[in-house]
Amino acid sequence: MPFIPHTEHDIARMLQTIGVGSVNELFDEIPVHLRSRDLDGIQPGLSEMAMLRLMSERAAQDDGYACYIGAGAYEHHVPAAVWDIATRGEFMTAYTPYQAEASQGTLQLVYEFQTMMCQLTGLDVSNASMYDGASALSEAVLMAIRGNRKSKSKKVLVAGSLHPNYLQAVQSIVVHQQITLEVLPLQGDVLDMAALEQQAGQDYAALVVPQPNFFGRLEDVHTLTDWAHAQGMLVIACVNPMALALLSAPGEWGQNGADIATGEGQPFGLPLASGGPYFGFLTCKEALVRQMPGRIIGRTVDLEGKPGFTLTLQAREQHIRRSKATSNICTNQGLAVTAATIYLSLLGFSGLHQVAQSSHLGAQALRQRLSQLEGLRVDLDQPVFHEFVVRLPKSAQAVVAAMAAQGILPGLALGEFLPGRDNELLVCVTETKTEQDLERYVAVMQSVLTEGQ
Amino acid sequence: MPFIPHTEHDIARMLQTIGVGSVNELFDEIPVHLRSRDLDGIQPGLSEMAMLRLMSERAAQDDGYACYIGAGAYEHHVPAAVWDIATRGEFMTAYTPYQAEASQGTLQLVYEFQTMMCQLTGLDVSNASMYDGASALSEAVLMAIRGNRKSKSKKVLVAGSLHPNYLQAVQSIVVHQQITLEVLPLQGDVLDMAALEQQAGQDYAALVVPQPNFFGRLEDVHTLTDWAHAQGMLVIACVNPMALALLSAPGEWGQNGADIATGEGQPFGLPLASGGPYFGFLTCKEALVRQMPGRIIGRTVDLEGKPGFTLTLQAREQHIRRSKATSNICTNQGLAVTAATIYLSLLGFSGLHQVAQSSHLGAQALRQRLSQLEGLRVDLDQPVFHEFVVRLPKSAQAVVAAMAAQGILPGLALGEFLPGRDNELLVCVTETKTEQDLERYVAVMQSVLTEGQ
Amino acid sequence: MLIFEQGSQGRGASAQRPEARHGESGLPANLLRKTPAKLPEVSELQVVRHFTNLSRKNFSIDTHFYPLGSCTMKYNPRGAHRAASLPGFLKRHPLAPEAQSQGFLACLYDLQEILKEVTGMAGVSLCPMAGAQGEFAGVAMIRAYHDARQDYARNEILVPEAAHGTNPATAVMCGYKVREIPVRGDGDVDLEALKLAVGPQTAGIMMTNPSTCGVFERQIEQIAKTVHEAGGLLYYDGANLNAILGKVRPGDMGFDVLHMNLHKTFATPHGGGGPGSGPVAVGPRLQAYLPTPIVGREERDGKAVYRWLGMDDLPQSMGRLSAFMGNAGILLRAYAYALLLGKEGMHRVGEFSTLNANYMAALLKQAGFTLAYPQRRATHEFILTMSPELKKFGVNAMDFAKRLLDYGYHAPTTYFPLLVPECLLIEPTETESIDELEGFVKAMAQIRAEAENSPELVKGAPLTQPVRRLDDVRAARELDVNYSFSGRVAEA
Amino acid sequence: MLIFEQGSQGRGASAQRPEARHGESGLPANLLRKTPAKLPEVSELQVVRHFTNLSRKNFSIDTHFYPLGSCTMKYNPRGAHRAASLPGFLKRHPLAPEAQSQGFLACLYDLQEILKEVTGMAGVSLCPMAGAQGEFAGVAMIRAYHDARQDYARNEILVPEAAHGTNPATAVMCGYKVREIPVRGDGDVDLEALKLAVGPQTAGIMMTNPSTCGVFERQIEQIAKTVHEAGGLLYYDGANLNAILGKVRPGDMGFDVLHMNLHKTFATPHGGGGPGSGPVAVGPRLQAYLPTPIVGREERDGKAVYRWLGMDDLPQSMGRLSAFMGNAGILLRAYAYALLLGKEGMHRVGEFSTLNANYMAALLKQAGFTLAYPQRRATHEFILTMSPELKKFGVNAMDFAKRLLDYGYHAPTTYFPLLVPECLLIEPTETESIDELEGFVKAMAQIRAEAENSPELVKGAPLTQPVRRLDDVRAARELDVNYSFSGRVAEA
Ligand SMILES: Cc1ncc(COP(=O)(O)O)c(C=O)c1O
Ligand SMILES: Cc1ncc(COP(=O)(O)O)c(C=O)c1O
Repeated sequence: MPFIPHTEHDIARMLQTIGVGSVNELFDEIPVHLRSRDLDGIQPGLSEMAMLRLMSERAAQDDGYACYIGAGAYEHHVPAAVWDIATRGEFMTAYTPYQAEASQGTLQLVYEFQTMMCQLTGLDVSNASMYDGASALSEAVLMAIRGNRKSKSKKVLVAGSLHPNYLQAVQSIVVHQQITLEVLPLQGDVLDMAALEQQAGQDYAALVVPQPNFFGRLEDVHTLTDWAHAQGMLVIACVNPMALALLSAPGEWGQNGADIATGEGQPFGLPLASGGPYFGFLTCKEALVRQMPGRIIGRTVDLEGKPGFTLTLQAREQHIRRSKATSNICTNQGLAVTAATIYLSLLGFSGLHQVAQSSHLGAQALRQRLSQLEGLRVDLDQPVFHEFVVRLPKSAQAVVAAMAAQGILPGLALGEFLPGRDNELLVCVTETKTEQDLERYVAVMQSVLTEGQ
Repeated sequence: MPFIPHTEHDIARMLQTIGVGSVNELFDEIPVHLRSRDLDGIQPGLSEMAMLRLMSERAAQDDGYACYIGAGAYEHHVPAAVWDIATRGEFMTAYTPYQAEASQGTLQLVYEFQTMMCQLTGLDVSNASMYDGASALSEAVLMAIRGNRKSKSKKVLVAGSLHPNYLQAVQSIVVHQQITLEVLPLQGDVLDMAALEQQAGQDYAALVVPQPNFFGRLEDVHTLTDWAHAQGMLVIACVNPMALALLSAPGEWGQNGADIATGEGQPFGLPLASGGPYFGFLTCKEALVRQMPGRIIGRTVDLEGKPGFTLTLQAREQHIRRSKATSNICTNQGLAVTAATIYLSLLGFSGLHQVAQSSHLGAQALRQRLSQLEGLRVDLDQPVFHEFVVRLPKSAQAVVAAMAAQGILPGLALGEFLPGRDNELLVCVTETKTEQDLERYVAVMQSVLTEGQ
Repeated sequence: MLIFEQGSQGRGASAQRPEARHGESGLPANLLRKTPAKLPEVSELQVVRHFTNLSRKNFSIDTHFYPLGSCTMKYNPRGAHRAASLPGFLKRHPLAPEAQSQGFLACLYDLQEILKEVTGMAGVSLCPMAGAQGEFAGVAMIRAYHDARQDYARNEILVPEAAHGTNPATAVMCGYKVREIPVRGDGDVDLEALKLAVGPQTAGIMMTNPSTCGVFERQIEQIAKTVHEAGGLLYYDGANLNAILGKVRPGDMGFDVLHMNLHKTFATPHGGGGPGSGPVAVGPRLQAYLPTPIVGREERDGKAVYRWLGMDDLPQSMGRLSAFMGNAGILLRAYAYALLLGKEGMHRVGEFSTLNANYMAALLKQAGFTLAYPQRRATHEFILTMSPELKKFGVNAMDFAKRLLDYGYHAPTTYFPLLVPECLLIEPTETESIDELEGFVKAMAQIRAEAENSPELVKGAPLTQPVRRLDDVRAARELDVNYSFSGRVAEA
Repeated sequence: MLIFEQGSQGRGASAQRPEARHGESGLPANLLRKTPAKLPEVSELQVVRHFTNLSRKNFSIDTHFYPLGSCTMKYNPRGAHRAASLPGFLKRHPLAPEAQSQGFLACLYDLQEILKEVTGMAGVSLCPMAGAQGEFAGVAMIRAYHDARQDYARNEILVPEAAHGTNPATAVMCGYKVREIPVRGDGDVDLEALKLAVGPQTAGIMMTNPSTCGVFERQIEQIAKTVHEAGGLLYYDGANLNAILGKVRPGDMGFDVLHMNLHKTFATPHGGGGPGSGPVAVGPRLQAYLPTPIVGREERDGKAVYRWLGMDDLPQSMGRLSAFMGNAGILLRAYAYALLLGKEGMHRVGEFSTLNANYMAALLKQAGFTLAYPQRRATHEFILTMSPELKKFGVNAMDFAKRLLDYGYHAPTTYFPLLVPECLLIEPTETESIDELEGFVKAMAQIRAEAENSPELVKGAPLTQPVRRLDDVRAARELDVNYSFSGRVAEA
């Protein structure tokens, strides 16, 4: 019996102690007619060997591509030490640290994580993680609405340059609380400042600013922040944390800094892995701490005065406050945070800076070269972090398919997300791509484009 | 500086404390003209990312074959838990357990390992490992010569059915001590009993008996053991430990059992990995314990009477006895033993039995089917464990190359080891091969054979 | 010592720095970062040693018996972890084209089918990233259902008082009011109270069955009937599915929608807080509202082809819950686990988790402890109340919990559910052997003896952990949640 | 508790059992096993928990500063481990055809070239599986060399008295007599004694430089000249190569043959006892005798092709040392490490390991400890003699070693080399930071204070480990090396 240690002899002894004749008797409070028959839709069990064989075959089917897709999930090198340590049984198979004395490892680690995220975002308080970038942004919106003392509005302004999947997720998560998201129009893939001015004077709880935005482009975060603050809104920064090694920290935006920063933690040591587990991070100014959803770890002392770590401000959480909690979140993304904390410790700020810089320069180099291919259009004037849009002379989906046949996933076909942009490709370069890789990309792109002619 | 934590500031402080002006000054006892110039033959250092990229490309070059080669290294399923645990830092990055109190983990584990090997081989004492099967056999030979009180001979009889690489290794290792190996002739891939009788009455220290032998065939170990004992020889069993789940334990051989058992531990949880690290095991009767080379762990008590484990009988070892030691071995194969101990704990005897049985039946099935292919010759009458010889209508090397082109390494071309046997292939089947795998093997073999016609 | 206290300016794990790339930065000066973040400046060895040693301060399934009620801390098969860590899975981008994703999609499709089968439901979405998000998706679907019927008056979700905190919190996130239903002394819902509570305002009820009282709700059919007749729907909180896996299916009990905690029932590791995965399953009435994406299967040229179903395919969907596909890696682990168990293995989960709990309950009773529901069968978990011990020895449930740590056992869940005073909610799971169960009971009996003879010892526990009992009040009052770098030294 | 004491008859980790295969066994009854082996009968969780917990009883580099002299316990890069664990490497059969092995062979070839470069030698064989086997191969080559010249009178190997035990043990395994050469008070070999000792009977000398006294042998050139003129060859025991990597090459010092301990100098993990790897390198005179196999490289059609060189290519080879290719996986790790360090990194190993040792020596001297060779530079390691502490406080080197464990530091090597009384051989390695070095010195000073004020405390150490000091005499007298299954219970 896989994973069940009971021998015949054990079972007999246990039944006798309980005072029943069979295991089935233990279910006698369940109406008989409700009990399950065979689960015919399920195959017989496999040995670990057979299971791994099957899974290896499946995994191999999808393997072997050089990936230039970004769009919210980025291929960075993950140091070997990260997961060697994160998957130690003591980290991987522990529960939420409710018994603090038996969980000091996890608790101290999360305290260190919180500190790192505060440092990176330039804000005061971090929680222990949300599910992912999109759900974290949803919670940031809810938090801003609860926390904005200047506004009673349940409306939030969102830059139209936000990742479309994020917008969808926020929408589904906040809609039932009568919250409205107003999407701001774009001008050439960044926020249209003129359109923004038209919202002046209206009552919104917050403005959501992505940086870099979905198209890899940079928003004028300082102006936006100051504008929103002048209108009495809170500012929610939705950032790629890797970009923060180069770009202004949310706490540095404008005169007073963004109020809340959030985003997807995946670039910090988490494999692409089909979208998860990743983690959403969430930091804010001290004034908003009681609106924070999720767990927060605090440092305190034990009864001998020795420092130690524990869950704190639990009166915000569902297990204490139930229907009055700041969120329903319970399980978060602890192990992903463990990996990220190890990653950040290994890289340090200067390592992170080098990764971000190499990614940025790689993207610069590729878009430069692509701009020289006939028929491609790339906007070289506009600053990007490590991702950029290329306009192709034909359907991006077709180009993706043709390049995939040569082992390259050249980017995201934008038409799948944004109607009318069928010929556009969103391309990402990180430090994992060498000069030769970029040359090959250009060569394959060229061959694919000429092929069709 | 990879792996070196010194900052400029640290270095300055350290030099000052030491009282020198530069790091180079610390080398001033070395004659100047001896100091190295640049190491021009070595490339500049790589980042972990670049190194792993290079190594991945190299590894991928050799990947993707279904392997039917055995010949001393066997593909068995390695449970995921084995190396997840064995590679925990505390096991992997510890040294030899000289400080027993700080090494109880490794020490207890090896005590458990010793017990398991004694159980499997049916003998009294095990050491903590030798380098591999071949070097372990060499030490067994040396041990037998030292330990045989009835014989002063420095000659040892070796079955000609021993793995040819083992024979070579033993030869190079024992030759300098004026030891002679006499190789016994074969009759149809097993020991020629008649030829053996001709050695009767001569003075040999020991007889080496492989089981199964190099050809996968079974020797008549009981008769051989009794014969050798009658001649005053010690018996050294060189066994595949996986086969011991089915086959007579060395301690059960003949009237009194083999005196020493040795072999390659690789089948117990170690990947093929190009030949190592594996480990050689070595067990013997109690009477021979003081002749044992290498480390032995004993159970004892601490000063409060609590049980604990420690290196014992160290007076056999080089670090104590120096030129009078039983062997020069110091570092052994500890981590491989760690993996094997976890493997054996997971499998238990009945799991081991199932693995051995599945391998045996798989080999039976494949040789049965191959015997039906035209032009192939297989000796179905002779019992084998999980490996057998097939005689092809053409060069085995050519067949190997042709099948490799279709993703199958069909076995070992015997001609490379045994002159004159160019058309013979040594084929191994383990539990990792499914029915479909075997069908595919037969189909590809057939296509390769007909191709050439 | 914190990692921040170990660094030295300019130190770093330089093998982790990518090769330098040359070229001109295209970033405008005003958008550049002004002050570097103070991240650790340590060597690779320091990082490895620091976090390895931190890990050693944790209890975990891999090191300790961990009978934390409601959390199903069972063995997390290393094989499932290996499967999900195969390079082909780790390297796949979430937005990779479908043609390059057939292996991954096939796994997800198969998992959907398996989950339908074990729950007895008609449709599954794997998106929710934990139990609570599953609850959110489920209740949002209930809302979508009523809305689609223009039944806007339903503004209330019923929740038994024993419910987990996520239930009421979720209802509120979905815009509902929460009404609590009392639980009777025998652990079952007060059916009469429920009948009085339902009405045209009832959107639905959220229930856990077995409930968090560790008993099976015997009136489940009447409850379903009552709620359904009032026009409400039934939500099944699957946190306790382990108790009945393969024995009785939520769909057969009358539930309309549910979530599963794969990080409980399907043995995916809990990671010291997460990640989890909370797929939702629905009956036919709610199928149109499932969150997206879902994996669909088609036959093309006689071959199975898998593809994403998104908002175009499911226009009434309650929407998207994450940027991509939820906790994909956890789904792969759960799928691997399901493959390992297979059809026969599913039954055994319910059977042996129940056997273990009942055995422990029987032994503890024999040892003089007080079961909260002595007249009931235990399910996969059960409750002790330590009120007698508190009265007799002045030693409470938390003291027992802390002292258990000294004996090498993780504590059961304490003070949940709220309605049983001084409660310990104990869940051994099916993967623990009789020896561990007996060892735990022995420790409990010894602690009881200590409580009698030297209560201060127990009240001062733990004594053998990295820290003694921590000052939670100070933690909240003098909030220190972010290292200040002002030179103060912690000696953790 | 032993794993054998946790089982229950019939229990097992059944997910690890292969699918049943049907068919008829072809094994003759008389060759079948009669009694099953008593292996553990435990669940997968029990296995994982047992061995995880055992590991937690170890000190290791990943958890503790481990300045074990002569053992070079430096950081073992996880990246190198990852590289060697790539599926393509793990799955490759040792006898796979060369055409299907080019990736692996390329790595080995490159490693051979790197090792030649850092040692200054003409040829390398990667076969030996540890230092001691490297020594064996080396001395066997010396013998082959003399034999080939029919110089059969040479039957003696010289060994300085400070030598590691494997040196004399190896010489004997190669059929030589051993003659020890005294070492002077300043740690260098007694050159006059050496001159008297050499002669036509001298096959060679085995030396470690820096020696195990932690000093560089300054007369190495005279020694080489002396031995060479007598017709002997020089063997270099590379255990201490870390001290001089990139600074001075054994080949340039006049050595004819050497081994390296890759598990020391090239940072491959020591695994709690092994595996290691001990490649040998030789000057031109011994190249023909290198052990096989070796990897050769050819150009075919302008492309590099790698192939095994065996006995056919090297008919004078001293032979084969293992069934296959030695500890291949360790070689891959060492190669990965070499790639990470690169040319610049090699120099730094010698420099910073030497800097660390000299710094520690200086601090310990300041703290009042007695260096064995105070007038000498430390190399990558150095020796303290605790004779003054023994005289003053009655506390010996072993007591200090055991007490260090309580302070969270692994003990240095004790009582080796034998010629320094009460010695502690301390090797910090280059991968430890100044903080660890200072922490260790502080602990030593504190223990010294304890030795003065409460010597019994130190003599009774360790106090915080899983066991107190163990009874080694009993271990040897009442030999218990194999669990008896007779029902006795250990409570380890
Ligand atoms: C009964 C019950 N419901 C819901 C949940 C919430 O699940 P999750 O933590 O995965 O969000 C839990 C988990 O603790 C639970 O025990
Ligand atoms: C100086 C010296 N020589 C030789 C050896 C033997 O090396 P190995 O243990 O790898 O056989 C050692 C290892 O301890 C050593 O320190």
